[in-house]
Amino acid sequence: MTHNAPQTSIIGRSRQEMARRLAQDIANGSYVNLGIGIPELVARFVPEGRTLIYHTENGLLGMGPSPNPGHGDPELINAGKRHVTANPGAAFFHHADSFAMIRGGHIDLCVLGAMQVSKDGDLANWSTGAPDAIPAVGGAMDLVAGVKSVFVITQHCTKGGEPKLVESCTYPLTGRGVIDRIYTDLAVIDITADGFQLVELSPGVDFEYVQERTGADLLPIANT
Amino acid sequence: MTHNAPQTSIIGRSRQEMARRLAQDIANGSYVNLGIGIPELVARFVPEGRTLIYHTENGLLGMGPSPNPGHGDPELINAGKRHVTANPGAAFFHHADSFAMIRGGHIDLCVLGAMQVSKDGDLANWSTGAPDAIPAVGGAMDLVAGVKSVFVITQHCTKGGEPKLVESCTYPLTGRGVIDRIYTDLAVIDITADGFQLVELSPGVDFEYVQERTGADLLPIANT
Amino acid sequence: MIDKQVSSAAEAVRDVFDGAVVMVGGFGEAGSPIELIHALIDQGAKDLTVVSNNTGSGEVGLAALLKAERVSKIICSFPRTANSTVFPDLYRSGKTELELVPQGTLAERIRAGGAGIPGFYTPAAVGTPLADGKECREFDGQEYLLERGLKADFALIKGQIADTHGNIIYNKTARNFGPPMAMAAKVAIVQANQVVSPGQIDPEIVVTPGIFVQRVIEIADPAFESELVAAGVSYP
Amino acid sequence: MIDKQVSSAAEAVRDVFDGAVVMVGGFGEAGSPIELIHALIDQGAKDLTVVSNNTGSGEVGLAALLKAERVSKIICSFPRTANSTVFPDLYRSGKTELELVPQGTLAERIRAGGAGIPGFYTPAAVGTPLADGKECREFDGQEYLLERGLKADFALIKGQIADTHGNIIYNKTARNFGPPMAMAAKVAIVQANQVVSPGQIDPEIVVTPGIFVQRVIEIADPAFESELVAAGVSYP
Repeated sequence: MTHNAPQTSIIGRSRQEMARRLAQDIANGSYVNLGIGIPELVARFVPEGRTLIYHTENGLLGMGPSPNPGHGDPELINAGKRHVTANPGAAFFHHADSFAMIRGGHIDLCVLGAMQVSKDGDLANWSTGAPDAIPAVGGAMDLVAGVKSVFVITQHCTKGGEPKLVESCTYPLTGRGVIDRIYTDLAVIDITADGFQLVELSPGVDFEYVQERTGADLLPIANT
Repeated sequence: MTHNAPQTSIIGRSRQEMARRLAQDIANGSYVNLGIGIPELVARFVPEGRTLIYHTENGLLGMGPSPNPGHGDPELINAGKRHVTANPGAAFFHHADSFAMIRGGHIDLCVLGAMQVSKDGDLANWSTGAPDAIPAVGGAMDLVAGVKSVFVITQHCTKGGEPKLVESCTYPLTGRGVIDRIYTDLAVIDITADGFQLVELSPGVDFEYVQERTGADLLPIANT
Repeated sequence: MIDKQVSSAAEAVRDVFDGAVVMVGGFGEAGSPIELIHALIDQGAKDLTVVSNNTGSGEVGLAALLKAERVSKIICSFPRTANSTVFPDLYRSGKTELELVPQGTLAERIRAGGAGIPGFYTPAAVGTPLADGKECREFDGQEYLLERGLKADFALIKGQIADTHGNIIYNKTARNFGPPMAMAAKVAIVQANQVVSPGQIDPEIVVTPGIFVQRVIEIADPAFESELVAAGVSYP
Repeated sequence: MIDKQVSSAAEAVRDVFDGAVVMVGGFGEAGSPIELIHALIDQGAKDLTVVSNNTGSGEVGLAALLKAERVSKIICSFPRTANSTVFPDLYRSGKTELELVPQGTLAERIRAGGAGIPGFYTPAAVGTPLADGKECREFDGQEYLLERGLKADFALIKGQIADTHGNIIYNKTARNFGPPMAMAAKVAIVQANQVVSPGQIDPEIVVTPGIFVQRVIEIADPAFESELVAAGVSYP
């Protein structure tokens, strides 16, 4: 626990830079579902020459960017209930078909926010378990259970400085052993059979700094 | 067993008359699936003023009559693989949706042929169980399990004079306890908790004649 | 002659009974059948079990039905909205029970109900609190939960164009839960911007075949939740 | 830039491997992807498990693939046709194994495979010989069989119009098994009468969204089984 650690926003990647970094790792032609919040930023940073096809679980494949102000259609929205557009080659479908895409492993990648990720790849991102909270899960459990690769994009620590990458999640789980890779302001980290495996440090960040802010052992990059 | 009984075609209803009789009992607006053979004839005899909507399990609701010769489309066929047409208000759909209509109890009535029907409403109509036969079931098991009412239309006896209405089916079953009513050349018979209940004799046929050709007790029409 | 068109929203919901299970289409405001919901509020049925992805916004549509305390239980994936305290208040006071279901499981349970499938296995929610009390079973080395099909007495759905046989097409992402809910309900009631004669919808583009729809009603210029909320409307 | 179009049927089926599970669309000749099947015969893969509603007619298309002894097992609802002795001969000689599945169960098993559902319960075939060896379970007082989802390595499908993203629309009752099979196959290969650019198919009328389709090939003037059989054609 690093309760008195400095705010992680001081050094490391900004939200935009995190999104840009993640976007580098998505192959051309991928079918991608982006969660609400930081994950949505990823679409802005897709490298030139790559085309991704965005799925939104409320029934659209080939989702395009937000419409110009005043041109939104209240019946053309994304999972965050914001106005979007449909690209050429798009398709509309109903909810059962949409989640057949998700559950059936047809979506290549989904990018989600996280409250906690454990070294075993467990994700908690839907509930603090607080007794007075209104529980709401949406499609997160279906996404993590069904999509081929699941990336988390998140600040490395909470606003209070608590690590979000933990030995074992204390919040209610969204899924067990479902996360493949984590992109934070400080690092890119894979989930492996041995736990958190550092893949890449953010510019100006060193291993010790990240390990201090991580709630479980971080495996350093092997010298090759 | 009535092995030496006269051929049932000598008296009683013809195939057309059987179909006409059955058609009287279908309510306006019903969604109906007609099996191949005698069941198909039913569509010709729907009383004036009633509209039925025909479902064919290969993906069409609102099936119309055969096209004029030379106007068939090999991609617009019925479950018997014959050219058909689509009426105004028709819809095409895929096989999983088509059987969702069947299994989900959305079809009001299906009319099938039979090899045997037992007094408990068991149906055998897909296989003689002969060791060299090529087994082929098609959609019959789904239809009898899912459709709201299942009527059988059949000759009362086989060509060899064996009763088709039996105590217990000797052929492999299509479904157990699935038949509601049977229309034969000789009679209309309901399946009840007590077995075969005579509803109506064909013109010129008496109770004894039908009972003789039926492989289980036939309950006479109650005097009221 | 088959004609499923009714002349008013009130007529469309006339026989919703106390204790009925009512599916309500829509994802957020897209596809929310506001006029039918308002007619149901007027009609007065209570102790309803509602199946819907959300709980409405502001104090209109589904939120208004909840606020009128007609819903004793809601089966839902995301009962939170930024701009409504109706459901949170009811939930905290214990007046409305919540069955929380992952969104894809909800959609599939509804489709299964409509397709005559009483149960199916899904990987969603394995190892989470939403698996509590559910059968967990392994297939090919992976764990799955048994989930039950969901049926309803009524479904309230918003379409774009209907014909009098009940064939429906939808508008963009307003399609969402409409097609599976139409399948799962004994009486599926569809409000459409336009009701046309049979033959005016190409049979190739029908999304919900008429067999799944019992009543259609033309609501030519339906309201949107966001507009009503912005205008400060509270129903009734 | 995404372009799933390939330039020949041979290219489309190039990597079908010995022992692959191959779903083949069509109900009778409607929707039968004859050109893709013929390309598969030319390609030579053997020991295939084929999932298809029928077994073809004459000695063309699926019947020709069977006759070439490339199929060690067929999963099928109706393997009988009036005008072909190919499958009966193979079946009686024990060269091709048959798994007989009720048609609706077959369609739903394929959809389930595509939708990530490993098993579901159906009332079809309860109490019949096709229930042998299957788990039977009661829900709400009625008996159901557990049926397993079906997946495939490849699917061969016939559509009417495809775009280069793989969105497909079909022609009338040729739609039949195409959409669920596209969902269930790792590599769904669609021959279409016309391949167009993205945007040329209205997103509201897409039947199979491109995510389910890996390759499309334009076969502008496809053959029909009945015409080939009438002309006495035997493939190859």
